[in-house]
Amino acid sequence: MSVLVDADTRVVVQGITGHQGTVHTRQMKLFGTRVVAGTTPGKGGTEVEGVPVYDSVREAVGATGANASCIFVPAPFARDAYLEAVDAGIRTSVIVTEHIPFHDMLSMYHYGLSRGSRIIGPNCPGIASPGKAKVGIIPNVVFRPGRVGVISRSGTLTYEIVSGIKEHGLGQSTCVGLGGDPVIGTSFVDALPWFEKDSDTDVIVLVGEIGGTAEEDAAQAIRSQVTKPVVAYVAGRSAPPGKRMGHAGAIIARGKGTAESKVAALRAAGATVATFPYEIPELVATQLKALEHR
Amino acid sequence: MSVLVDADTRVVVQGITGHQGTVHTRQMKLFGTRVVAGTTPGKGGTEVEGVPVYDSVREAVGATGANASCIFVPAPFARDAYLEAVDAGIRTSVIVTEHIPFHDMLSMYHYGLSRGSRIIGPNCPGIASPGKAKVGIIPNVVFRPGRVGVISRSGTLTYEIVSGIKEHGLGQSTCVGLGGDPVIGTSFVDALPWFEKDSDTDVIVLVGEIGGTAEEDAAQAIRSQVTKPVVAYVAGRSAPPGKRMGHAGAIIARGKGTAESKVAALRAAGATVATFPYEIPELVATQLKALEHR
Amino acid sequence: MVKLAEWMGKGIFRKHGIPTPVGVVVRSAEEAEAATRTGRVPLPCVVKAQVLAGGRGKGGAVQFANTPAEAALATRSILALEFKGEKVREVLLEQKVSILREFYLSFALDRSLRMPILMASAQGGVEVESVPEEAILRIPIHPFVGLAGYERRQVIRLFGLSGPAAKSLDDLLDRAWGVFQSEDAELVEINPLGLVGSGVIALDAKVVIEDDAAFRHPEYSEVRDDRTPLEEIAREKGIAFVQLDGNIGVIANGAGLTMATLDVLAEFGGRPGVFLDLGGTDDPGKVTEAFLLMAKAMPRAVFLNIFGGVTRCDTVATGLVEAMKQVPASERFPLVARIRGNNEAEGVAILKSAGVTSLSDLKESVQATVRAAEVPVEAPRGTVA
Amino acid sequence: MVKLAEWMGKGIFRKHGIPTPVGVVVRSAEEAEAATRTGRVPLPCVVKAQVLAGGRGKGGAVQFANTPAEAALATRSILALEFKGEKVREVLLEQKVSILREFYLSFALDRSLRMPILMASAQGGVEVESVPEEAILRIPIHPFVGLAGYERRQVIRLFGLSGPAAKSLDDLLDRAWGVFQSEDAELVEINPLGLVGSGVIALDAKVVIEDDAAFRHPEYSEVRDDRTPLEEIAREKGIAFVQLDGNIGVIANGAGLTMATLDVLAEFGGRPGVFLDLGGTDDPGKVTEAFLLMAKAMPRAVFLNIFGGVTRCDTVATGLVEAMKQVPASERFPLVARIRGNNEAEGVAILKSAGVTSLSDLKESVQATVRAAEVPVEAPRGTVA
Repeated sequence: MSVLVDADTRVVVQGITGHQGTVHTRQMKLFGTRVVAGTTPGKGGTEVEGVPVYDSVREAVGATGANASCIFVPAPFARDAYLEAVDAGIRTSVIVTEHIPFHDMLSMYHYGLSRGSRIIGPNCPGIASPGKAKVGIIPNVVFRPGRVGVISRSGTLTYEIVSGIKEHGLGQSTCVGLGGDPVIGTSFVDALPWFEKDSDTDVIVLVGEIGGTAEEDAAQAIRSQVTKPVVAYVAGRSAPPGKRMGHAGAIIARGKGTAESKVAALRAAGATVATFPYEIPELVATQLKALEHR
Repeated sequence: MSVLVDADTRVVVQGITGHQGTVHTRQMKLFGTRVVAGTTPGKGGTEVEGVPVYDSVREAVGATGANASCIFVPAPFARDAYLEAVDAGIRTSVIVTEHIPFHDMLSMYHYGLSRGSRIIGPNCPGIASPGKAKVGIIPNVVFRPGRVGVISRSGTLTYEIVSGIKEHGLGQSTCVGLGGDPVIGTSFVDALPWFEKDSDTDVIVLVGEIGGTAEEDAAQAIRSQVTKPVVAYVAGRSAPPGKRMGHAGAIIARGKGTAESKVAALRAAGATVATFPYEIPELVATQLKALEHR
Repeated sequence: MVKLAEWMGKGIFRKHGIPTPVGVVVRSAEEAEAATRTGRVPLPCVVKAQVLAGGRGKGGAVQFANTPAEAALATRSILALEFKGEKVREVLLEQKVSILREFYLSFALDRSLRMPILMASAQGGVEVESVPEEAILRIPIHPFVGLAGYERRQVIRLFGLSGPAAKSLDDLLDRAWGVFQSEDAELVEINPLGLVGSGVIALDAKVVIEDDAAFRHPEYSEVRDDRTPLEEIAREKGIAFVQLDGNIGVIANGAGLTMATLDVLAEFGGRPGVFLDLGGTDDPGKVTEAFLLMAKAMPRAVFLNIFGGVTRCDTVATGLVEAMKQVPASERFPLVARIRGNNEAEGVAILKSAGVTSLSDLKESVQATVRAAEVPVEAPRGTVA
Repeated sequence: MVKLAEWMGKGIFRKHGIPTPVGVVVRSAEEAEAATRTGRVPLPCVVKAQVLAGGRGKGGAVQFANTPAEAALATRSILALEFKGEKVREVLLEQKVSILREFYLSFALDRSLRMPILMASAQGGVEVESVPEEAILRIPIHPFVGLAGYERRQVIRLFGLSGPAAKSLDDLLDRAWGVFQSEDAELVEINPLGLVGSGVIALDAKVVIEDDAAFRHPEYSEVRDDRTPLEEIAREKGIAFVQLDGNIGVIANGAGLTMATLDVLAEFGGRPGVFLDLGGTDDPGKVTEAFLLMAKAMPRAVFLNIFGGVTRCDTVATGLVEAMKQVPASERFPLVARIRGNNEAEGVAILKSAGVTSLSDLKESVQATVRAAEVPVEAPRGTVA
């Protein structure tokens, strides 16, 4: 098994004819993902990277049985694209698009929730299970099949860390990038139980950052629902209060969202917290070794 | 077992200090219902018919463990009352109030749906299981425990029919009045499977009326999901098109909603359809006898 | 149902930014002449009776005018019409626009789905009932997220529009959905929606506001509807009262029971003339008012069929006895009564003391009523006064 | 974050029907004199600096005036202030109102619940952070049904209001929720909310519009924010750029990687001065612009840390080489580079041809950067120009 995506995942790329849509369709296919369809209104009947393009998600689902979508459409139209996916029966949507207003995300999230559909993102690198499928934009080169699950609020920092795991001779079960926006469809709290249940995952790496209370909430979840070892890292220890550090959600506001608070909560919940990102692979290896000797 | 309510149902009456609220609290208690609380903002701390009154549903639920509500508040405030019930964890609400705008009902219905809460009504007589509990306003005198389930869009016509069943020496398992508004929380399609599953029900009586396609939808459900015998009646055969016959939903509009169409659909689905309401008890008795000889 | 006249519907459309032809509503030929002469309505223009019934095109209720004199003439002739039983009181003058194509659009309620539904057809300008089902696009709209862009694109595709016309339709759809929601409408219909140059425009407007939401829309409280005068009075008193073609009145409590009673009457050869649902009440005064209203409808016989629930039998009996004193001799009618349920004994006793016997069998009661209506010479037992 | 000044926030409040004191914004003592003399602002009045930072009461940024002359004087003194590093450019004159009680109200986002949240406290006029948690009422608001009446009653009860004051608060809560939604706000704060006579009134207004929703609100495009001039230029170019207290600049791609790089720098004794996140780009021109911007911030050393994903290594290298040609001599800085990931080989080769060596170890790279910042005499290997 794996988390959320597997070899049976059939992906429709929403906004496939745009530059990003096309580039990443190619990369997803190279990864081995079954990209079965793309959509762009008015471009139905064409092809991109050998993938048939439809005018609507409903047509794409009808013709190809797509069950997951990867959304690249511009921010002002992202809400609409997701509603279309939900109404067409798509159960998992990775939203790569950045700068979606959070008021839009609120209605997207709650609509999806009421209809049994799940968002990863927005403004996220997506999800990948090496050897099975990738939905999103994480570079293919960083992966190698293995038993480390990675959950991260970051993009490139995740690549750095996942790549480090590979270079250390280890590999990943599933890696999911949640995105750094204030409102995200899938949080640590949502994702941790998936990895806890996943028989392919032995150790969980959690990459957080300043802003909000997602890591504090994650610490609660680790305490109550996770038995597997967790290695964590929190970016932004040197960030000053009141400044948005690149991500819309990465801000220490009114004393909330500091790295200290997050690190303390994670430590108290039993996670091993790395000071430097490059320490993570070694910490993971130690945990794996400890599991072997159990 | 019974449908939706039973001896463990704990009722909070929303709007208990109003005239209807008070009268029917007394009647529900006389029926044997566990009316554990009432609410009226600003009247917390008082008592009505021996039932403690709270300012809010949350307080009432906290203090008494109420799990169902009966709503008597005026139409302009009914939406708010229902949202309060849902947010306080109430899972079943009988809304007696009439004249609730259907736009309000749309948001009430879908909010309830997304939160796992069920509305009976609005503008309905409610639900009762003789010997167990009654939530609503159906006169106590018409009931007698038995094995006939009744689902109706009507109020007094239901009383007439349920009373007829009793006078014929039979009794009811559960009787539910759905209300005659254009948007109702529970339709025939929702309720039929409950009665199909209910081990206390042998025969189902379905009382419909003109307007909409609820009976045609019910016929579909009977065909695919109901094995128990159904005796049906449809009011409004003599009603002309374009006139609202008392109920906001009872109107033949644009050729849709005629009694003929409903009767034909129900007959085609295998239901026995009565021409006169007073024929129903005898038709039910015949069905019960047939079951005995099976 | 608050059915708004075309000109009022178009006023709402304009308020919400939906394009409509330039137009003015008038109530006399003189006003029509002035409106066209001064250019408030550019010529040539369309002259349309403001009635609620459909099919105006075929009944002479829509005419054309090229000059102020023609506009006056057309207005005069239309104001003289009685269209499908409705007196024409207002006429809408509108600039004639050059229409490339006509479409159909409406927003209504899908009761089964519990969602608003958008219906669209590329065949506009005809009654939607005459359009084949497969030519109608139906899009349910989830109330929590509204009409989505991808749904609007489906309509644009159906109509085969692109470029500025597509953009214009996209915008209009969004605004018409806004009308449906914010005006608490039960119907917003644009038929025909016209393609004019590179944009779409509402050539007709049918807006029906939901009665139950009237408390949020005091601006429509003065709207004349297609109720009879007695129905109007009943509405003000909160009594459900519907006039039908026959001569027998039924007073019952609850819409279902009232309908069922009428059905049984019809089945036994009676002709239902008045549907009067007392609803739930514990005020004998309201019952009295209901009887006085029934008397005004001049029924040949009345059947009172009560099952006491919220409305108790004694309340009804008390109200009836009071009505018996107040009904003028010229409006008296034979009455058959059947009252059962809560406080049945008290009610029956009150009726008895006033000389009215309550029957218990529905079939017998109905048969007695039908006979009473057929034999108007002398009132049978159980007669009002 | 588009943080609106008090007077703009109050303008929005008035548009939505939320009561505020009578007031006028002025930019000179003369305007202040005229506004009070003509009665546009009734006397006595409050004179308030329009700055974004809080705590104005203690810093002389809020004064009172009983005459036009006093209003002019107060305005002049406030305009001369620099409040918490921010030059005062505008002053709000407002009629002084007689306040019976002060409350706290705000609408913000609860990220964990993914719902807006209403916070209320009966202790207003102080920083909400100083109010004990248990004295703050928090009500999550489901976006599909909005702020319900029963939720508004909870606030009314907390504040202990009844009668017309309760009604006034009920109405204000509904309208403030409307502001939060329709203006795409991330914060709507009224602190204090004043009880004045038998109604409530917004005595201050803090409205922050979400950046990402700016495309829906062109009306705020001119709003000055508390960004530095360089941050403002970066924002226009779509580059995430934050000025910090130190002297080392970091250019990376991705917020997390940029933050992590700064953290490592700080851990090894460096002082982060600029956070520059290239984001996802495949335009070398944007990379060049980012470097030119970085040069303007005059860092003592810059560390370029790229993990090529959407942003490919060769794109960054090409943009950097172009920047090396354009940076003026006076703005040159020592550079340490580390580029990995997509098209790593190509990127490394391009850098090499321009005389820049890409290091691979993060720790070593950081240590090299810190050393470069400490030794500004001669630029080390891997220097821009």
